[in-house]
Amino acid sequence: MSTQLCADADEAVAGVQDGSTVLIGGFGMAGMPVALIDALLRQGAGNLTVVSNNAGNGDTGLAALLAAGRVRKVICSFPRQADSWVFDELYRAGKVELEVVPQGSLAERIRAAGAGIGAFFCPTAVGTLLSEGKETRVIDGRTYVLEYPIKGDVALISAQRADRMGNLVYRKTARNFGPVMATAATTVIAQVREIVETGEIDPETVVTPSIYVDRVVQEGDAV
Amino acid sequence: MSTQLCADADEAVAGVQDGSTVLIGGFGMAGMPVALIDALLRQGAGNLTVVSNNAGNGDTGLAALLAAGRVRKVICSFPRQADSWVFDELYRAGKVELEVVPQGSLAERIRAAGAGIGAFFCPTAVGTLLSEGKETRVIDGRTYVLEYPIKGDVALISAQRADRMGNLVYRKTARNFGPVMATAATTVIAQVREIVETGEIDPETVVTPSIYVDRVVQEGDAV
Amino acid sequence: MNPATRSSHTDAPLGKHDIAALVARHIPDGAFVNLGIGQPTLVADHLPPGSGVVLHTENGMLNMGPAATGSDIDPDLTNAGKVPVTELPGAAYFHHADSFAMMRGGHLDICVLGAYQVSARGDLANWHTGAPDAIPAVGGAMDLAIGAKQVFVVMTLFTKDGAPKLVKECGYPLTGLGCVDRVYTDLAVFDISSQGVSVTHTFGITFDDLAARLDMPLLDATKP
Amino acid sequence: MNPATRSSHTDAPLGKHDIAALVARHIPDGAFVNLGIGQPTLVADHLPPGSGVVLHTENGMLNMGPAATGSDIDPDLTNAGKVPVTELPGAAYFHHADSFAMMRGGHLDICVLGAYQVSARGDLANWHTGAPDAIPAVGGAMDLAIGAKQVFVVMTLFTKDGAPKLVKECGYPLTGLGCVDRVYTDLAVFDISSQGVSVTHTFGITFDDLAARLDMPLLDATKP
Repeated sequence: MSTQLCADADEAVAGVQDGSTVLIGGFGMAGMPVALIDALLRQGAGNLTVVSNNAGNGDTGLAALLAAGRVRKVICSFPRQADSWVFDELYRAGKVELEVVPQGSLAERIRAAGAGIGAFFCPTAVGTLLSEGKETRVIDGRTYVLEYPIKGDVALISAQRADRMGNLVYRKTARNFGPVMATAATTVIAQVREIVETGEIDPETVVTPSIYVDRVVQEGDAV
Repeated sequence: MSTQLCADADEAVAGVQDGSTVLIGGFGMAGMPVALIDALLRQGAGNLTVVSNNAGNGDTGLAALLAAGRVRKVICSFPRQADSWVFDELYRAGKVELEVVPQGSLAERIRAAGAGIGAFFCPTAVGTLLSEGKETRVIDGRTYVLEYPIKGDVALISAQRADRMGNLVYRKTARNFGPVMATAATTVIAQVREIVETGEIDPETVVTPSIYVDRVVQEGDAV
Repeated sequence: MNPATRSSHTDAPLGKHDIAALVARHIPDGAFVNLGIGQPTLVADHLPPGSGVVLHTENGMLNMGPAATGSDIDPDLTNAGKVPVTELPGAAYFHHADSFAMMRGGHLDICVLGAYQVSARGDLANWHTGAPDAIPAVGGAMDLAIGAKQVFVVMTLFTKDGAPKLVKECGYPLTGLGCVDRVYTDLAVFDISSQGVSVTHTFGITFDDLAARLDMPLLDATKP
Repeated sequence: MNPATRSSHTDAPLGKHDIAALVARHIPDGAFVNLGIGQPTLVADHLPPGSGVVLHTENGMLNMGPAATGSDIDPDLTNAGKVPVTELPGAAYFHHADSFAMMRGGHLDICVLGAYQVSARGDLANWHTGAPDAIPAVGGAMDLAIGAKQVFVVMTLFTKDGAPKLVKECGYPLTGLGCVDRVYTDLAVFDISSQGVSVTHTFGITFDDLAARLDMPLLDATKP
């Protein structure tokens, strides 16, 4: 259904339910939908499962959401960073669950959710702690681990530009998880630096077609 | 390794071995690498398995390859068309094998080969003739069929433009199977309408990065 | 669908353009829709301007426009039936794996397909006549059948020989299991759900006459 | 690698820049390469101009340029270590699923990684110290380990405490099984294949002294 253009980030994140699984784009700060995360903090939904590459940096954005006790579980590839003190403390205190997923398997599991794939045999993590308890199979002489889709109730992503229909283009490596997360959540919310008229984005260059995007909000130079 | 710019289509298809699996792009005539198929006919490789959406139209291109007896097996989604008389006759005479694959499963199986996925559970074709004998599994209440990758020895594709490094962009719905086939073959050969200097394609708009492309040949307005 | 639409009926069977027009009226504004090859294509001609309905073609495009004519014909721009088409503002192109991921992942609101047969459980048969000498060719039919949120079928209710095409069990090879939500025919419209088969519209036939000609229990939903 | 390169040795251990330079010399012209975070990044500084080596960064880019400085710093353009980088002509951007499909699908020629330990069978341990209070964080390490056609490891051969890091069996949690093809260290270079572990270069140590300090059979490939 048609993409909704929102007046501000608060309108964009309205209605997120307690207990939701929230996919959050970005790799470090590149592509991080900071304005939407801040709005989600104000919105108040709690008991969230957050799926993102990292587990928050510094004291803002995802780190602030964690600090406010809104996050029950984090699914990510790389929680521990120089500036991930908020997550580190909560994790050591047993106040947040953690599922570590190899970065490529994380991206592919999100893609699988968006692409209607029930599960897939993946060669990553075979023979490691991160495949313990998972089904394995030898196919054509190579061992694979069965991985399942990760689907979101909500995705918060950041893009460079939207047209009024909701087609998105990204900028440089800020693209990262945005396009796959946009395919894998019931409600996809994008903050963009610019909204242009429909027809102003070359159809050959659209990265996320409007079908995937539910709400768009312009948020200055948000990154 | 670096992409080779070829002087003509004959140079581009040199070395294709008897018994190869050849992925051929195109959907009908849009995106069909006609010059490369014609060159493959001259090149002479036989006993081929051809993977393509269709099984040839009229008397040229793939149909000519079939008529010359070079094709042992066709894997495709839609062999029967108004102008597929060459294939029809060979098939009815038992002179060519056929594996019919739903179009989306065909695309996803080719993608899986390119993406290092060992197999995937797909909801398409469950309970139909096309899943007979295939492993099924119920995941989260839905039934899926296990599908395996389709990998090529060679891919013949058509694109709009290459830079000298081998980055490719396509045009409109002629894009179709080209980008996935480019990921899934040992040797990827692209015919393009235009070759430009490296740096002249906007990095945001590259559809097939040069890493996937082994040989490029400019072939006029080949489609 | 509003109650007035649900209870509509006419005194005469619908022609294929009338069926297409009815389907078009039942597609919500702003829906993302795939129209199968053949009769379903006609639905596009009846979508009102400004409906915001976005057409998907599985060969890699969203916001497909009408068929191309004259100098607009571009061999690089066709629909799934390989007919030259046009592009509307806001269009997007993508490759085949992305296009079918979009479909398989349940992102299309509605897909409209033709059929040889539909069963009372919503099984669809539309790809193979089962004739022993037929060359099987499925294209995107199986992906479309299981991918869209709702699958609408358009077909005549009976074959030229008078055999019903809405049947207890499909005799033709199946395209998909339990995937059809609604069947639009010249004589009636049927909803298929876990409750069974409901007749929502009749055209030139009474519910009782319809029930007598079909070998399955029917629920009468023609009255508001 | 030509025989002269294979048999090279020096009278002193290599520093980390020397190791990086040696790895760079062993990367064929035109190769597609991913350099892991940390010490492997140094390899980029030693790739000769005109080598045509294309660097991949798993956060979605091919043909990455050197680190950005001053006004070239762009928060939208970083490498996998989140360091601002630049773009070279012929670059391409893609999303994370495409980037790791490229890696997992075996399209990268070489990946250079750091390591805590490598086993005689080529098992790699580089993501987790196994410390009970460590917060596990894998990033793209496991994908890189199993994805590239060849995996080169760069590390010191011994820990500060003198324990070998090339070992019979890894004690640290594994990143990947049997995935390492070559190990570049300050004291020697090792090839790992189904034939076993071969020493191809020594630096400031004799083959025999090396063999005495490592708990595994070693093949001497230092002589041409």
